[in-house]
Amino acid sequence: MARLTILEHKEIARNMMWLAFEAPEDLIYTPGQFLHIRVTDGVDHLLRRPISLCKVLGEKTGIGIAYRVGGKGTKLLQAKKVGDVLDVLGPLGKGFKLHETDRHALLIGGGIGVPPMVELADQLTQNGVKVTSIIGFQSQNVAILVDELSAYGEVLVATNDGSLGKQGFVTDYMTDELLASADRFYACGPTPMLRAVQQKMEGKVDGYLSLEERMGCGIGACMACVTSCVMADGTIGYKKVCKEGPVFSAAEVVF
Amino acid sequence: MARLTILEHKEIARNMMWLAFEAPEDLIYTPGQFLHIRVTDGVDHLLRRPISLCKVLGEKTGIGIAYRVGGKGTKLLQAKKVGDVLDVLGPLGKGFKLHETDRHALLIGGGIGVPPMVELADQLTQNGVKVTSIIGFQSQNVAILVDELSAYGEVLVATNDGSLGKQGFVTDYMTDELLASADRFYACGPTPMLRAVQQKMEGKVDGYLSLEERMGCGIGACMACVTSCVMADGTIGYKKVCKEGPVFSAAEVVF
Amino acid sequence: MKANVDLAVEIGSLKLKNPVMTASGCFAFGKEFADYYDLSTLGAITVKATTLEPRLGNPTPRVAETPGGMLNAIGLQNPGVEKVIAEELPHLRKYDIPVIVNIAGTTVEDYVAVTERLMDSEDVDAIEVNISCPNVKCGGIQFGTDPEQAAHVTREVKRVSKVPVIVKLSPNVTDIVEMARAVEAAGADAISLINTLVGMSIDLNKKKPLIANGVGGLSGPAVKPVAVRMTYQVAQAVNIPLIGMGGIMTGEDAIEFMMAGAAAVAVGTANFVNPLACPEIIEGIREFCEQNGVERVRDLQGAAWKEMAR
Amino acid sequence: MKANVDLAVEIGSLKLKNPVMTASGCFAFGKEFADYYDLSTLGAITVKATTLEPRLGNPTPRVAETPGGMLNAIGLQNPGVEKVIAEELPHLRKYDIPVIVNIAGTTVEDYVAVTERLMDSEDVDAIEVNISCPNVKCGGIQFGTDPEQAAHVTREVKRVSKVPVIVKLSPNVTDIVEMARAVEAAGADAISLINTLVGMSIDLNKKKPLIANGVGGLSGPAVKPVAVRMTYQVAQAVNIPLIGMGGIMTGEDAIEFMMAGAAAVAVGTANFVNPLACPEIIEGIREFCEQNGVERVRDLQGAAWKEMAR
Ligand SMILES: Cc1cc2nc3c(=O)[nH]c(=O)nc-3n(C[C@H](O)[C@H](O)[C@H](O)COP(=O)(O)OP(=O)(O)OC[C@H]3O[C@@H](n4cnc5c(N)ncnc54)[C@H](O)[C@@H]3O)c2cc1C
Ligand SMILES: Cc1cc2nc3c(=O)[nH]c(=O)nc-3n(C[C@H](O)[C@H](O)[C@H](O)COP(=O)(O)OP(=O)(O)OC[C@H]3O[C@@H](n4cnc5c(N)ncnc54)[C@H](O)[C@@H]3O)c2cc1C
Ligand SMILES: Cc1cc2nc3c(=O)[nH]c(=O)nc-3n(C[C@H](O)[C@H](O)[C@H](O)COP(=O)(O)O)c2cc1C
Ligand SMILES: Cc1cc2nc3c(=O)[nH]c(=O)nc-3n(C[C@H](O)[C@H](O)[C@H](O)COP(=O)(O)O)c2cc1C
Ligand code: FES
Ligand code: FES
Repeated sequence: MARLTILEHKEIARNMMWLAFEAPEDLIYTPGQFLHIRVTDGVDHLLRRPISLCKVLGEKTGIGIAYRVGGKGTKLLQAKKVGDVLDVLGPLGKGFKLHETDRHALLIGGGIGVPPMVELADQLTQNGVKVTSIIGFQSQNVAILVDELSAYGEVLVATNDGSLGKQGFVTDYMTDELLASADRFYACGPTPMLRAVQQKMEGKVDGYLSLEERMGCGIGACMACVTSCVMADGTIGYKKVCKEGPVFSAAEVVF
Repeated sequence: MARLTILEHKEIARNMMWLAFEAPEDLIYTPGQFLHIRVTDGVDHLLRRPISLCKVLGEKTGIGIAYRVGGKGTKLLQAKKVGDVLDVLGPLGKGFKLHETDRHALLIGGGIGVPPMVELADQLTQNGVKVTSIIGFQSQNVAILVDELSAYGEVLVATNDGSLGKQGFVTDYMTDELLASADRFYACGPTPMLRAVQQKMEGKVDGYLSLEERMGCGIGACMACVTSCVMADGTIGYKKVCKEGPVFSAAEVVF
Repeated sequence: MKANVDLAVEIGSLKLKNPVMTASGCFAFGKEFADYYDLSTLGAITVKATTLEPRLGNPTPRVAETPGGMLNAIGLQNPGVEKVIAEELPHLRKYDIPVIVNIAGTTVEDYVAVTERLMDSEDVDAIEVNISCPNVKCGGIQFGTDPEQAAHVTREVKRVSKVPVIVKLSPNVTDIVEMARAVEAAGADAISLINTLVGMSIDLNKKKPLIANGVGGLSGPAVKPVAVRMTYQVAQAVNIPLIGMGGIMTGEDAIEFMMAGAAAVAVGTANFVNPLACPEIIEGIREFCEQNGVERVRDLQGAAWKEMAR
Repeated sequence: MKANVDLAVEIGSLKLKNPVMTASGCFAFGKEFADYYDLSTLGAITVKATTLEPRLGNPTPRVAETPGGMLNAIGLQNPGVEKVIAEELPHLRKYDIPVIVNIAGTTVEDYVAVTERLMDSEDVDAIEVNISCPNVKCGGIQFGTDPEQAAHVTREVKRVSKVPVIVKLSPNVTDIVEMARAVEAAGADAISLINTLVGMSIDLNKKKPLIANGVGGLSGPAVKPVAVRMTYQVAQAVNIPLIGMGGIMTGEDAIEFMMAGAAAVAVGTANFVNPLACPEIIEGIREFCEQNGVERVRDLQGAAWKEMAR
């Protein structure tokens, strides 16, 4: 837990904000982990908000996140100014696993599932893995981080209304050819998208899904955030998204 | 109700703040009235805080208040910065009555009862009334507004520990001679002080007491803030400090 | 655009132009708020609890702030039913809204006597029976926690009332549905819920309760989840309309109660925070309906359990 | 300076080095918090409710935020008593603090069986009987609202337990004092109060309850006045020690419960907001005592009603 000063805060698309704050000391992290952020010091909004780490800045001097302003808490967050201090827990959870021998990875993001792909793309390319990003949005006016991802490799964009990139869904890009070229996929986005990706990839490409669930504590203590998984013994049980996730291997997730 | 920008905010003694904010449009007021101030937009501190109008600034362009930082709400208020916006109701209540034919008035203030005396002194002196202020504090380090009141007439200071002015209570200054010279007194401060003043003045000088009570609404609707008074028919009943006060004629208040 | 949303609701025979009424004890007799807006804007007005004889109420402090809420122990201070009829109600006639008079008492006879006296007034459109004053020293609490006593007082008031009788329930019970069923069976025309939860705050410096009375009634946003839950449960168990309340600060809060099953809502504590709370909540309801394509706000009634049942 | 304040308290035969324990279900089995601080700092640790068989719990969403509080309906997810004994409790032995195991069940036999099983473990210093799970679908609620049933389950658990038995009461009752007296008479060594208030939040977009289970348990600062009031009432009515809880976020909140009559306090929701909540609350208690010249924190117990009685 740390109180960290806001360095940058700006709108990057309709109701989508980019926020950078100083990193906690000795930042240790993996892409796909999340920050658990208090939106007020008062008690009217008690629960922290989980937001994915999007990009580590400089020599681990800052952390950037991208978030959608939707409910009451993110509205309060939006009102914070540069110089204000954020109460942040984390990075928390289990991030994406990087595989040394991979040569080509597909990064699949939908809406507010796109942010974690940026730091992931950075680390993968540093490891010599070629990345192709396939990202989807409702519409052009809420599209985010397209340029950022382009710095790491090809970016294929789908929008529901066709206002940017192809009209349709991210899965529309997943041709057999593309899948055959890929060693791994990493996906984060709304549940219907993740389910479709899981199906499409099954038996073809191994990969990871990053899940979303409402959280209490964010550290594994309250059992709020469970999701159905295939357990080690083959039975179906609950795993905690905050502690055992948010990233799960695609094969273990039961939708 | 208005949202008013803070113009000035500074510490003027230990845990005592001066705060000036823009005046609402068409400010109508009498000294002794109070402002009812929200300390946060959230719900964790629902009730407004009543703070006396201390001084109207410029051509009714601003309002100055002086307050003690004690509990949770005033701590939040203290954290507000110049440029922030305050949610203010008022001025509310019945202020001090000015009498045209008076020539000499005693203004008696104790601790956070001193602030309303400043605007009162200003208006009285403008009306040609000579004012003598008798003000008391715990100690020098919490003494406020001494210089401000000195601009209008003599100021007699008492402190409990003798660190400023006379050691003792405001009533120690109230010699028969002084009382004989006065047409009116106006008092605001802690209940023990007001009770002592009421006794001292009885049968000698007419005057007004400004009372404090915990408030709900501040506008007369909740019945939270009642105080015992002699009613018009001679019986003892409750009057509302927020609406029928905070200023009462000394003769009607029953402690 | 605005004219398109139909905000009208009905509580039995009472017709309200919108679902927002004032909660008893949080609006006095309306005069103070008339300085801030035209009371005709309201759906209805419920005035402060009235007793047979004048009551002085409790010593001060009578209110305290709590996280997300407040405690009060006013103790039913009121000038008595005679003065209420003579001095407080007539001015409300000039507004084009139903006037609901909240009544309290120590015995069933008290309730009946106040009701009888109110029947002589032209200015009373409904009676709200407060059987739920949480202040332990005032009468009424036993009626609020025992279904038989609640039914008894309801039946008796109903017997002498010529106007609709609304019974206001206490949340401080094990089984709110049982209480609601009892007053429905006894003839109540509608139910208000909730009154305040019994609470306490302690002054750490003085080492004693902050409120002179010791305990007080908790209201405000803090209690909203309890109030919504009770509304949801009771709405499915009875056939008379509900007036939901407890922590409503915004139009969305009001919608939440309607989805839980309330026909109308009442706003209490919010009036203290913001004298314009009621008109702003009405506007908020209208906006919600506009943005969500709701043509008649009454269609939202019970949406939450209707949806769950699917 | 610090060494001067004596923070030790006793709950019957349990000796606590300070009055702060963890509230069941808000601290899992401690492991997660051991990453943040040394658990030996605590007065005691109460672990998550344990049932005879493993339980999966409720579907998600299981939590929702409310003004000044939160709702939860976890549904008693736990690995069952066997695994708790084998895998969860042993690691707690290394901390120098009492371990209290919260138990739940659907029938009295369940409670007895879990207790019997726990008696085989060396790692259990006390049993906390959760008769107050507000989740309607889990068992236990009937025990929490009927004094006779509460007494029955207390007596049966007491019969087989070799360690102190603490009974945790539900606030969702008309008369908390009656419940407390019943479990005291049945042999409870101490009482915990309060569990959560039954509440609901509605998702206005989905038009249905936000929590999958429908209702959930309300906790956090919002409920503090209700919890303090119940502590104040029960403390004067029984002779066994109380563990007060409900919305404690700071040392001052803890002091408030002690002045109301609690011998010790438990911290629940605050752990979610701030993993360091418990140690910070302990520090806050110490500071309060230092600033107010309190030499033994246990001297504050019941100060609020002792003061009122003068
Ligand atoms: C691991 C993880 C990573 C996430 N990363 C991002 C990100 O990078 N960018 C981004 O914009 N969003 C992200 N989200 C979603 C984000 O947490 C929610 O949009 C946000 O909490 C909503 O808060 P609010 O104040 O707007 O809504 P409110 O309705 O005020 O929230 C009330 C409560 O519900 C919870 N909640 C509401 N919606 C969601 C949701 N969709 N998922 C989980 N909890 C929710 C809140 O956390 C809070 O506890 C992530 C969620 C998870 C679980
Ligand atoms: C008419 C009037 C004029 C006042 N003028 C001034 C002034 O000019 N300067 C100044 O410093 N103080 C003034 N006060 C006192 C001031 O209102 C309280 O000190 C302040 O409300 C305390 O708030 P808090 O957030 O510090 O305390 P908290 O303990 O957080 O307050 C909790 C609640 O209790 C109420 N409360 C607490 N203490 C008091 C008190 N002593 N009197 C009334 N309500 C209280 C608060 O208003 C709030 O509703 C005045 C009070 C009244 C009634
Ligand atoms: C100061 C105050 C006085 C109240 N007086 C009454 C009353 O006289 N009669 C009554 O039935 N309810 C009374 N109530 C309860 C409210 O009408 C309402 O039921 C409760 O406050 C919950 O709504 P809220 O959270 O919007 O305030 C009072 C509440 C407050 C805060
Ligand atoms: C997520 C969550 C889970 C809980 N699980 C249990 C439980 O298993 N057994 C129990 O007796 N109480 C349980 N409780 C209730 C708490 O122990 C405590 O009584 C209540 O939350 C009030 O305290 P608080 O406001 O500090 O959280 C739970 C509370 C929460 C918030
Ligand atoms: S959020 Fe508490 S266990 Fe995951
Ligand atoms: S504060 Fe509400 S009547 Fe005075």
